Amino acid sequence: MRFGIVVNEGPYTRQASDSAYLFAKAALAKGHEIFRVFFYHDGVNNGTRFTVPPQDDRNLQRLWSELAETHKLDLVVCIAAAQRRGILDANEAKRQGKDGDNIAPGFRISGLGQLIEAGIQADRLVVFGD
Amino acid sequence: MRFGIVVNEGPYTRQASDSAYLFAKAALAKGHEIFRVFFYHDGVNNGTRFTVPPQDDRNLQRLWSELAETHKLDLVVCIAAAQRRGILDANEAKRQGKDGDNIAPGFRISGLGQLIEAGIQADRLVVFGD
Amino acid sequence: MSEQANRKKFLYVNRRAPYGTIYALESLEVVLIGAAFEQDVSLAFIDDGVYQLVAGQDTAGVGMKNFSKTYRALGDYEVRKLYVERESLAERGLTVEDLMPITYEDEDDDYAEKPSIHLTDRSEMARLIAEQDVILSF
Amino acid sequence: MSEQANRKKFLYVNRRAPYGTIYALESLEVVLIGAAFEQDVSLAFIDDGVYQLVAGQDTAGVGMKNFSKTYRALGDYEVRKLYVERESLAERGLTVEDLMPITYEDEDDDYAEKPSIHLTDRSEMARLIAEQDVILSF
Amino acid sequence: MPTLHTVNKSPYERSSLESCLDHVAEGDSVLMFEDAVVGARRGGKFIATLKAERPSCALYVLGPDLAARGIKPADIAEGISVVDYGGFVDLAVANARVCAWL
Amino acid sequence: MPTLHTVNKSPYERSSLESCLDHVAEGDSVLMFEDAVVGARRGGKFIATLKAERPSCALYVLGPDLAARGIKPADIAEGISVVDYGGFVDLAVANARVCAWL
Repeated sequence: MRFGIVVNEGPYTRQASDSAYLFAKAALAKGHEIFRVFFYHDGVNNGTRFTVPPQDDRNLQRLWSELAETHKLDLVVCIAAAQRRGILDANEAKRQGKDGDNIAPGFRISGLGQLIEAGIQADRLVVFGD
Repeated sequence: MRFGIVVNEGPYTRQASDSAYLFAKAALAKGHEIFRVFFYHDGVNNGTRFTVPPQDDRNLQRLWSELAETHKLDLVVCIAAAQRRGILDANEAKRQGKDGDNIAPGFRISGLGQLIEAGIQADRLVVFGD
Repeated sequence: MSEQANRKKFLYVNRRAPYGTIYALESLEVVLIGAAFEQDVSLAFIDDGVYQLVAGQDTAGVGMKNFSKTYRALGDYEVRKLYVERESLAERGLTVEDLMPITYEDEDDDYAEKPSIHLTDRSEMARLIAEQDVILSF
Repeated sequence: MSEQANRKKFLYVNRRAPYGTIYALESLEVVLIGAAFEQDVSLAFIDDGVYQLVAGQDTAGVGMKNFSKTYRALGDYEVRKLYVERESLAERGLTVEDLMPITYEDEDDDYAEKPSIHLTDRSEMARLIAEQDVILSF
Repeated sequence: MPTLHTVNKSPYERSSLESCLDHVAEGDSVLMFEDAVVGARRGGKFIATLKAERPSCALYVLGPDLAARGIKPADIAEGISVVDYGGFVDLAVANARVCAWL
Repeated sequence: MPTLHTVNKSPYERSSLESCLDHVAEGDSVLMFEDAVVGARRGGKFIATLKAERPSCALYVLGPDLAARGIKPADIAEGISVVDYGGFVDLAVANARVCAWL
C-alpha cells in the first residue's frame, strides 16, 4: 500500500516527528511504499542542517535524511511555512536576498500542491502533529 | 519595576512571542525596565534572520530586533535549546563545524544561567508559552 | 470517468480558535491551493474551530493579520461545503447568528446566492468523516 | 545577610508527561544549571507532570533519550524539595509506589538518606505557589 | 502578597484554566488571554466553572484577544473585567509574582 | 469501510480524545499514542469515558509510548489492545482512512 505522511511539528519539542519517523520505518519494513513525507507548519524545522543535538540523543534531521537516502523518499518542506520560519535552500536564499541557507540533505522546498497531490496519490494519508 | 520575560515558543505557530512582545512594549511604555528577554525551548526560533513572513503580516524577528535596539534590550537565546533547533551565531557555527549561521541582529546566544539570573535580578518574571 | 477516478473526497478538520495558533490560517492556505486540484472538498468546524467563522474579528490590537475575510471568498474557489457542528457552537454560547454569512453563487441555478455554512449535528459529523477519502487535521 | 538577600524562592512547575513534549527534559536542564546559583529551589509536579517521576521508564522503543535517572541525582545538586500533588496521582490511577524513590543525604544529620518527594494536597500546593518569588512554568 | 495567574489556552481545549482555578489563593487574580478568552463568553458551558465556589479571586480577560476572536465586550460574562496589555502589566506589578499555567 | 482515529494528547490535558470518541462510527478503531497513552491506565478517571456507551469501536494503545512513560502492560485497563508501530501501520491499512485528532 502507498502512504503519504504529514509532519506538522518541529523536532524535539513535540513528539510528532519521532512518531512519524518510526511509523515510516515500520511501513517500509512491511513492504509498503511512501509516496511522500510533507513537512508543514513547524514541521519545516525538521529540515535544517544547522541542528546539533546532544551526542547521547537522536539526531532527527539526520535520521530523516538517511531514511530518505536509503529508501529514495521524497521529503518536501512547504515553501510558505518555511518562509515564515526561516528554512531556506540556495535558490530561496538568492530569491529572498538572504546571505545563506540551511536546508538539510534529502529535503526539498516546494509548494502546498505537493500536499494535495500526496492526498490524491496515496492510499492513506497519516497526519502527525500537536 | 524591573521585568524579566521568558518566551518558550517560536514565532507565528503559537501566539506566545506576539503576546510577550506586546507585553514588553506596554511595560516599557509605562516606564518599567526590562532586565532581559530569554528565549527558551522553541522560543529560540524567534532569533533567526532567515525568516521571510508574508509582506502583509508582522515580522516578529524584526519587531524584536527593533525593540531591542530602541530600548537597549538584552535578547538572549538559550544555547542548549538553540543547538537542538538549529540557531547558530558565527562563533557557534565555527565551534560546531557548520558552514553558516542564522542569528538575527540584537539577539545573542548564551547559557541557561542567564535565565536564572533574570529570575534573581528581576522584580517579576513573566513566562509566555504554549 | 477518468477525471472522476482521480476525484477524491477531502475533508479539512478545524478544531482550534484562530490567532492563538497558526493552524486556522495555514489550513486556509492549503484549502485555497487545493481548490486548483478540483477534488470534492469539505471543511468541518468542530470544537473551538467554530471560532474561525465568528463575525467581527478585529486583530488590530494583537498586531496580527486578519484573515477572516478569506472564508467569505471560498465560494469563488468552488469551496462551498462548510460544516459547522451545532453542539460545538451551543457549548460555547454561540449561535449561527454569531457567524459570518458565507455564501456562493450557484451557476446551475441562475447564479442564485446560496449559503455555504451547513449546521451539522455531531452524529451527522461522524457520518461525514466516515465518507471521506482523505482527512487533513489542523 | 547579603547572601540571604540575594536568595530567592524559585518554583519549577511541571504539568506535562515526559517524551510527548520536551518540556520535562528542558525543565530539568534549567534546574541543574540553576543549582549553581544557590537559590531556594522547589519543584512542583502537578497534573500529567507526575508522570515525569514514574518508575521504570523505558524509551528504547521510541528512540528517545531516557532522562528519568537525572531526577534521582537531584539530591547531589542540593535540589531536595519535590512536591507531588496527591490529587493528580489519584486521578491518574497512580500511587506514590509507582514513583521512583528519590532521596538525598542530609549532611546536618550524619548523612542520613531522606526522601526528596513530598506528597502534597492541592490546597498545600496553592500555599506553596503563594510563597514563591519566581515561578518557572513548563 | 497575592499572585497573578495567567492562562492562555481555551478551557474547551485544555485543562489548564481548571487546574489554575484549583490552585488560587484568596485575593489572587486570574488573567485569561490568547485562546483562553473564549472561556469568558457569556452562555458558554465554562462560565459555571469560573463561578464555582473557591477562594475568591478577581477574573480578568485581555481585550485585544477578545476582539481578535470576534467577542464583543457585551458578550463577556458578568464579573470578568477586560484589560489591555497595559492592564496586564499593571496586574503583574500589583501582584507579588506571576504564575503561568501553560 | 471503517476509520482509524488517532489521538496523541493526554485526555487529562486536552479534550481531543473526548472529541474523537464523540465522532466515532460503529466498527471504527481508536489508537492512543504519544502522551495519550496515559489515558489507558487502569484506575485513572478517564477509563469511564473510554468505556462510556457509544458506537462500538476497538481501542488500541501504542506499546513503545506506554513503556516510555513507565506504564506496564498489566497497568492497562481491560478492553484496550497494545500494538507497536507495525501494528499502527496495519491499522492504517485495515481501515479506509486515518483521522488525526490533534
